[in-house]
Amino acid sequence: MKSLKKWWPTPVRSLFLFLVWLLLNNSVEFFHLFFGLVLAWLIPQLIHKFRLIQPGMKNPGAALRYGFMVLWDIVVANMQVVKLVVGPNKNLKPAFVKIPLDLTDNLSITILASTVSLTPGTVSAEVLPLDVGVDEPRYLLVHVLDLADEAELIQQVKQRYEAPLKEIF
Amino acid sequence: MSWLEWLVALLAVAGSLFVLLGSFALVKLPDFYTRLHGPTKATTLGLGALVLASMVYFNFVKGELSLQQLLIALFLFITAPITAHMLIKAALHLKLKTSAPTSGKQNADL
Amino acid sequence: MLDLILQGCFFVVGLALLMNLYAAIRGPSVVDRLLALDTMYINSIALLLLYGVYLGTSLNFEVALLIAMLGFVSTVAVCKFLLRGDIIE
Amino acid sequence: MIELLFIVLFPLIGSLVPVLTARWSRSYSALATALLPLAALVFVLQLAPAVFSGETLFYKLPWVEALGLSLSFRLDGLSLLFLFLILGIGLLIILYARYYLSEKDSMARFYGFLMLFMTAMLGIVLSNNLLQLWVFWELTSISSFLLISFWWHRADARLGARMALMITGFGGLALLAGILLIGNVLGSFELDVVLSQADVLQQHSLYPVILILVLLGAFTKSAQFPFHFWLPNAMSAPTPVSAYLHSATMVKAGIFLLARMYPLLAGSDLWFLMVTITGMTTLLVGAYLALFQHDLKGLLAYSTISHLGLITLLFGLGTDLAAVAAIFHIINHAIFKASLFMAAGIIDHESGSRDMRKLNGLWQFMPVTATLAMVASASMAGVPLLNGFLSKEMFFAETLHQEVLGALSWLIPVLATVAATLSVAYSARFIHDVFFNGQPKGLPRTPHEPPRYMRVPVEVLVALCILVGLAPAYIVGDLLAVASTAVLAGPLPLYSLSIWHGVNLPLMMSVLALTLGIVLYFNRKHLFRFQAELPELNPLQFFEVKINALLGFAKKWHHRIESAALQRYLMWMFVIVAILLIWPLQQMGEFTRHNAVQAPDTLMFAATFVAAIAAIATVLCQRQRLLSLVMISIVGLVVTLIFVRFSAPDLALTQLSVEVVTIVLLMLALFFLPHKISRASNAGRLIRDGAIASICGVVIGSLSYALMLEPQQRISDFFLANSKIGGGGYNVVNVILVDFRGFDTLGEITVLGIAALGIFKLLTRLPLFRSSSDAQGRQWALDKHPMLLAVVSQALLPLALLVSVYIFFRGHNLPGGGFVAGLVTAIAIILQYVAQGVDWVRERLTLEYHRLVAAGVLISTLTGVASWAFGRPFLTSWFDYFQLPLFGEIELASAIAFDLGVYLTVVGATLMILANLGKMTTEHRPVNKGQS
Amino acid sequence: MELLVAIIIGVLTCCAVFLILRARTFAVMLGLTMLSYAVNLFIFSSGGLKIGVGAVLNATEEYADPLPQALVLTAIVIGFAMTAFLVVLSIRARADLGNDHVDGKLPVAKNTRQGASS
Amino acid sequence: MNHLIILPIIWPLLVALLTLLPPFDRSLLLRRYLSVGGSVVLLVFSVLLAIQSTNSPAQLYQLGNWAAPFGISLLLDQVSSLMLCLTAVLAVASSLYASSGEDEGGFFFHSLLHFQLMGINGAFLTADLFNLFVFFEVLLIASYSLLIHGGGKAKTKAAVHYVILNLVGSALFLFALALIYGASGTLNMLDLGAKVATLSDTQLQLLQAAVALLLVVFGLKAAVMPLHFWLGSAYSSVTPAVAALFAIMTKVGIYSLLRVFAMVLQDAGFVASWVFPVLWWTGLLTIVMGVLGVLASEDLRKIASYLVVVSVGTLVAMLSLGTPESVQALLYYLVHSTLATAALFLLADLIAHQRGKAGDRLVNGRKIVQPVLLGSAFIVVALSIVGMPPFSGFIGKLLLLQAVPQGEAILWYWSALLGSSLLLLIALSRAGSILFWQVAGADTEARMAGGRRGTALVLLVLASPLLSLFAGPLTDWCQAAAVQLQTIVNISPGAL
Ligand code: NA
Ligand code: NA
Repeated sequence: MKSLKKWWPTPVRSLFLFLVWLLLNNSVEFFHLFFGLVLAWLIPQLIHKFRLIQPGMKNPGAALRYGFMVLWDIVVANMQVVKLVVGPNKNLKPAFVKIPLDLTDNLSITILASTVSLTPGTVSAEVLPLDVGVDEPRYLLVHVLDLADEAELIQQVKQRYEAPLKEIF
Repeated sequence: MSWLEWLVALLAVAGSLFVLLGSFALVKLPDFYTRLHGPTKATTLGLGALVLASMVYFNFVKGELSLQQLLIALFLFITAPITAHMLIKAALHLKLKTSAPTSGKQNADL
Repeated sequence: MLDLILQGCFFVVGLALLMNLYAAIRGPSVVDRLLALDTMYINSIALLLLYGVYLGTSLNFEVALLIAMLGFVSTVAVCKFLLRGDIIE
Repeated sequence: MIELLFIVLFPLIGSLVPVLTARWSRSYSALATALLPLAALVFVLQLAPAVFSGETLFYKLPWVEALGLSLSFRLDGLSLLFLFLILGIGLLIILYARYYLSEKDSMARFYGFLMLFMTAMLGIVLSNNLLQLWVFWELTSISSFLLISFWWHRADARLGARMALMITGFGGLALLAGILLIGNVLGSFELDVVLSQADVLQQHSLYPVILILVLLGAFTKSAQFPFHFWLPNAMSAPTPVSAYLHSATMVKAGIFLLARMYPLLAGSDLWFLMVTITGMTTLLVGAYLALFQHDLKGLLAYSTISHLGLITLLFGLGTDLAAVAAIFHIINHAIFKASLFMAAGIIDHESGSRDMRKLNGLWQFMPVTATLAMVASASMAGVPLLNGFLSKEMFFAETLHQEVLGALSWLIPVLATVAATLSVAYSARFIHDVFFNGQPKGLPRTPHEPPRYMRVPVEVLVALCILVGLAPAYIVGDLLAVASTAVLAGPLPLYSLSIWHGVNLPLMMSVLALTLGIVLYFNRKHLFRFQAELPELNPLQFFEVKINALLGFAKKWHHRIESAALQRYLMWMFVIVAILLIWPLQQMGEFTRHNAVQAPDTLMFAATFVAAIAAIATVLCQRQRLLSLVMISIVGLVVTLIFVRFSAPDLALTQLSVEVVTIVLLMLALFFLPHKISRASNAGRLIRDGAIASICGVVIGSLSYALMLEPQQRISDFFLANSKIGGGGYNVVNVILVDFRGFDTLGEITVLGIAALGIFKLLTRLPLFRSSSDAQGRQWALDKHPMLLAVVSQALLPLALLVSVYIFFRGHNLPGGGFVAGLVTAIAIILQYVAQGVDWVRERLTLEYHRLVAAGVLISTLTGVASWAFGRPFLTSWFDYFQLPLFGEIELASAIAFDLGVYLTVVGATLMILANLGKMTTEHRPVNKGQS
Repeated sequence: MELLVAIIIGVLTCCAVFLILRARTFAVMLGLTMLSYAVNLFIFSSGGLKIGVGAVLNATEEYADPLPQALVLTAIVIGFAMTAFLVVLSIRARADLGNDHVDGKLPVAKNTRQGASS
Repeated sequence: MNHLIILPIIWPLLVALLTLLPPFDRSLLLRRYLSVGGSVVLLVFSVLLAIQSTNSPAQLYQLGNWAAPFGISLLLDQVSSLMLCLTAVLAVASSLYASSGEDEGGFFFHSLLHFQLMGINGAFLTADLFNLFVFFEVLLIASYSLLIHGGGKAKTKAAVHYVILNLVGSALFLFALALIYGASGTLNMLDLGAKVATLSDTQLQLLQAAVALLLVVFGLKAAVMPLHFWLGSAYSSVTPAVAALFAIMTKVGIYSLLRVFAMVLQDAGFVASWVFPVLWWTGLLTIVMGVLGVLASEDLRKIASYLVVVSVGTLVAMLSLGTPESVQALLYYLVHSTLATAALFLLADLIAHQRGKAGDRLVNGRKIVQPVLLGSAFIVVALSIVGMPPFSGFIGKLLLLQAVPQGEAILWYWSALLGSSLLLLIALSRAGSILFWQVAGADTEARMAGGRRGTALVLLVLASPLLSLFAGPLTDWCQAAAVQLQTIVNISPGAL
């Protein structure tokens, strides 16, 4: 197990690359499978120095669930956006909202921020404070297109997205 | 036209309309921060629909294996939030004006 | 029929492109224009996808893929420029 | 007759002798120098009997046949005469100079140049080819320049030399034109061919032009009025030089040319008029001005001018006897003038001055030299029993036998007498003013006789003056006869070389001149006073002023035309393009419609509209730079889409990736450039530029339209047919790039590599100029590397690499290839730079980019070289299919190796450019905090 | 179609020439970049405009002229190298000469408030 | 298959690449050996090619083994081999001269030098118009980088102008190539030459538009009035070894004009009707501009730069006569003038270093330490350039003068040539007189031109008397080259 880790330090990433390679080639011929494996092994080796230290994925199943949920939310969110965009501007109640974060590692914060940006009327503007690794709690500053209730929004983000992310990583 | 083709057509039309919506938001909404929502969401979704349309068309209507489009979607879903993030960062840095009813400006230090 | 619908879609996306152009010209800020440009990149991808279906060829998907990748890089670079002046530091 | 060649060659080799013997004692060095010219003289003496017996000797060596230029020598009477003068006097000068030159002067340099000069003179007189004659002619100008400027630390020597060079150089060019025209008309430059065709030439419509050009050459060289002024200013040369150049050689080259061309050019009315009038004017002007010189050498210089005028005049008269007289005077003048110059040099050398106002009563100090000088100047004055008298007598006689000026012909003998009178007067001045006339005034040192051997040359020459004067027929009769035969190219006229012809008109003229001359000298005060009232004209100053005026003129116009304004140069360029293009376009008239025109559609309308608006917007906001960058990106995007639209995905890929890199680059540049600038151009210029730009746009647009409508008969069918079978790839565009036209691609990646190297060079030691805030004066944000961006970027890196591998391999058969793959890789790495910073990447990527570039190009090159091993031309491709278990059929192709080189080069070059630029800005970045 | 492409080429050329005639290096760079767009389209169009037919064998019935495409590719790369050099050169010029005027010195008088120090 | 033909391109490329790779990129000394040795080998190759091309028909080298006109062809004839030899001589002198310190003034000197050689040789050898463009770009980008070698404001300033003008030029070149391809359907020079007769009227008009653009492009490269403005500041600001190498750069433009108009399109009616007249008058005006520049120059390097312009005008006007005699004269004069101006650039540097602060400016300066060497070199070079015997210049000028056909042309050309000779004589004698003789200040220790510098100078200076001494065979050779150039097109590419 340990030697496998040594020779193949990033299995998830490799798997991901392997799949992408097959997607790119639209093919499951042996030739492409073989090359895909080689590349999936080689490329992470080549650039392993570029990797930021990140926590490994604890729960792949949760990750998958999270992905589909986000996709669904995107569709739903867009329906709302249609309404907001087509309707008169004066009905909009834009706002900047600070969402306190429990997440600490950069990867999960990034995923959370991305999710927030893709879903209902919110765009991640900033992760505050800027410096990584300080003790003070971090916030996600988001811009909301139409804010009904600030507390509810914060609650929704934390429950719907932050919680599963804590599960995953 | 087979029902698959109708599906393609439906996805294509929906996708196009979302794309249009995103651009429309760009033109219509009052300030930069609100405009940003259009392209980040509507356009991305529109593109997702078009990717589906394309995949349905090639894989089922034409019967060729074609999955590359997924990569396009993948890329977009990864990058669009970051683009939006960088844009809004820049806007905040430039202290772009918000429209009148925006609340919580103090949060953004505007 | 599908062709006709697709042509309609072209028209819609073309309209979106023109709106982007309008937004790019109107501004008022640089970031607004940059946003318009970025949207234009993404709309171009839409156009390419539609065009691929229309012609029944997948020759142009790589172009779309690259637009997705490279549009991102250039938009990010301009933002970085606005923030720091120096994009590589 | 190879001896003819030796006569020229020996002194040429001789020019090296003084350099090689520079370490010897001065006497030995001088002696060694004299040996080779002496040998040449021996050759001449050896050949002389044949010439005296009427033969003409030839020697020819081919040189440049294309020019009709050969080393072609001829020795006839005229050449012989000059050979004697050049070599004889030359040897005397070598002896004389040994004593004249001081310890400080470089003997090697002096003798070296002198020998060169002698070579040139010998070459002129021995030439049987007009071009060759010209070659040596110019050599005399050059070597005399070096001799005149021998004392280069003196401003007058430098300037005098340059003036002489300019005047004689001018004449040389005119002569060249004349000679070339002669060659054009007569079809040869060989003298023996040319000289016999006087009739042909003189009938030709170009004859007047030729005559004028040749005479310009002769007159400038022999210092004829109005080109005479260089000669007195060449007197700043050491005296041996003056003695040589201005008695027997340099100035005589002009006279020699007149004599040489006499059979070819003389005989026409134009010749009579031009040569006679020039000669007469020079004779008078020279004699008149000689009288007023206070400088001993100046007097001799003007006297030389005058005597050259006399000889010219004689040639102008055109009678056979006049020509004989001219040749006789050439001899006599050379002898007495050389001795006079040397005497003047002795006086200068021993007394320290040449100013006749200071030099008085030298008779007491140097009686021998004085005697010699007096005899020589008597000869110059034309006193009977001396050689000068004889030729002057002949001259007078000839002035009486001409009708050149028609009714005014009587003027010539009268003016000749006047000139002779002046000549007597200045000769008298030379004798009386220097050797008598009281005591010396303020000389630097007490004069005394020169060293024994310094006087020998003068003695020899003065002896000759007397001998010729007493027994002309015996001493020079034969020489004169053969020389005259050569000049006249026919039978000699009857003449007598006796010293007494009875009391006749010429004798009366001589007597009159002698008497009046003495009278004039003693009443010279009046004349001096008159002359003093005339405005002083210093030729040197005049020359300098004129040259400066010329330079000033050139500067003014040069700066007016070359304003160092790029905008103007570019404007010219575009205007020329427009002018040159409008013309063929206009000829085209209506565009012929061979090709089916495709109906435009909505998308294309939209694209046109977007591109046009974005392009115009780029122009309009070019002063808000970031905006214009955004606008031009839109243009780039539309262009990409157009490529897709018209079936060129490869182009779209490349265009797109290049554009991103360009934008990143421009943004890096923007950091250093002013972000916003004020309006710099006025309305007029904007309108003008707008007009030029519009015309260019219309012209190029129309051309492209015309081009698209042309029927296609292209070589492309070959590519389509051979791409798969010959190049092993389905993507024809890629196969063209890596195979059919792989050589272009090799060049292209080389360009990219060189650009990277050049950019690296540009960035070294860049004195940075940076702003700590943006255009609005806002401080930069503090967040250097936004966290979200950093995380996503590093996640994208493997993905991007995978995509580039994919694009690389599919290139041969589908759109893609090494170039795009390389750019994708590079951009992915650049993204790391943007997201994480230089230091972060540098820790993780320790590549020497220039090596990567070199390795890339090298791989591509070696792929090409490898085909030599198979006996095929460079870059011959190879591919084959292999059946492997499990894998199935696999294609291997040399094109892959080639494309790998392309890939590496692109990655290396792009990173070298961008990363170094980025690094540069980071290393020197000032601390942001604490700045106002 | 042909006319529209020709119009694009014409407009791009026109704008490019106008930009190239400006006094600042940045405008000239923009102009040259735009001129290279025009050039690329020009070369490309010299092969005739084909819709829906690539230069990939077996992918379509008919083929576009591949040679101009290959030429444009070479031209794009070379143009990129040249532009990159000019960009860095203009940075160098700004650093060495203190301004971004193409002649290395700002025209005297008139507007003294020019962006030498931005 | 004669692979020697491609070596003048590949060899410098390999040398340039090796200088960038270990161990050469670590050691300046090794780079110098490689660079100078590489140049000498290049000279050997070039001489071998010249010998090969003498008295034998022109040879084509088909890259990638694709037949003309589909693949790219290289064309070796006497003209191209002459140019190769000339370039190689300059390369030896330049690399040698630079090896005594100049190459330390910035990165990659030797690499760039050899890249430059590759570009120049490629331009001389290629028979494909687009490939010519590529090699133009290779030599240009290398020249940009060499231009800024050593740093300094003057170089930067000159480089901005030079680069921008040439970028516009490159764009025009591409327009022209597209027009040529669109009109004739080919890019191969020989093929184009053969096809001209078959073109329709419209195609001919398009070709003329291309030709008009090519005139501007080549004119810019050759520095023909009014496209010569870049030259003065560029050539006078570069380091000496680079300047010496640049002496060939304008000749690339001339060579291209020669190839396209005297060879490829010689039978096209429009060449005689308007191209040659345009070249004739601009050539003559270029002489005037160059002479004005020489007279207006205040330092020797500027003078040398404008001498280049003068020679360009002289050559371009001669080119427009289009006869074998004129091409013969042109070839000889081209070789002579290139070597002479290159020598003058090196000489100017040596003089400048020995005259203290005065440098090569025409003001009083310190006494020159090596008056014999530098003085003789100056005399030889100056006489050569003015066209006075006995050095190569006069042979060149005589050939030029004699090549002009009877008629009005004689009046103009002779006046221009002889007039310019006189004015150059005035300018150069003034310059020499000031530089060598107007001494002020104390003598000092100055940099001696020994070893490498001296050898490089002597190599170039000696060329002049040698060209003159062997003018007979050389002019015959040029004549054969001229005849060959003008008859190649009549031979179909397949027959070569
Ligand atoms: Na930086
Ligand atoms: Na006196």
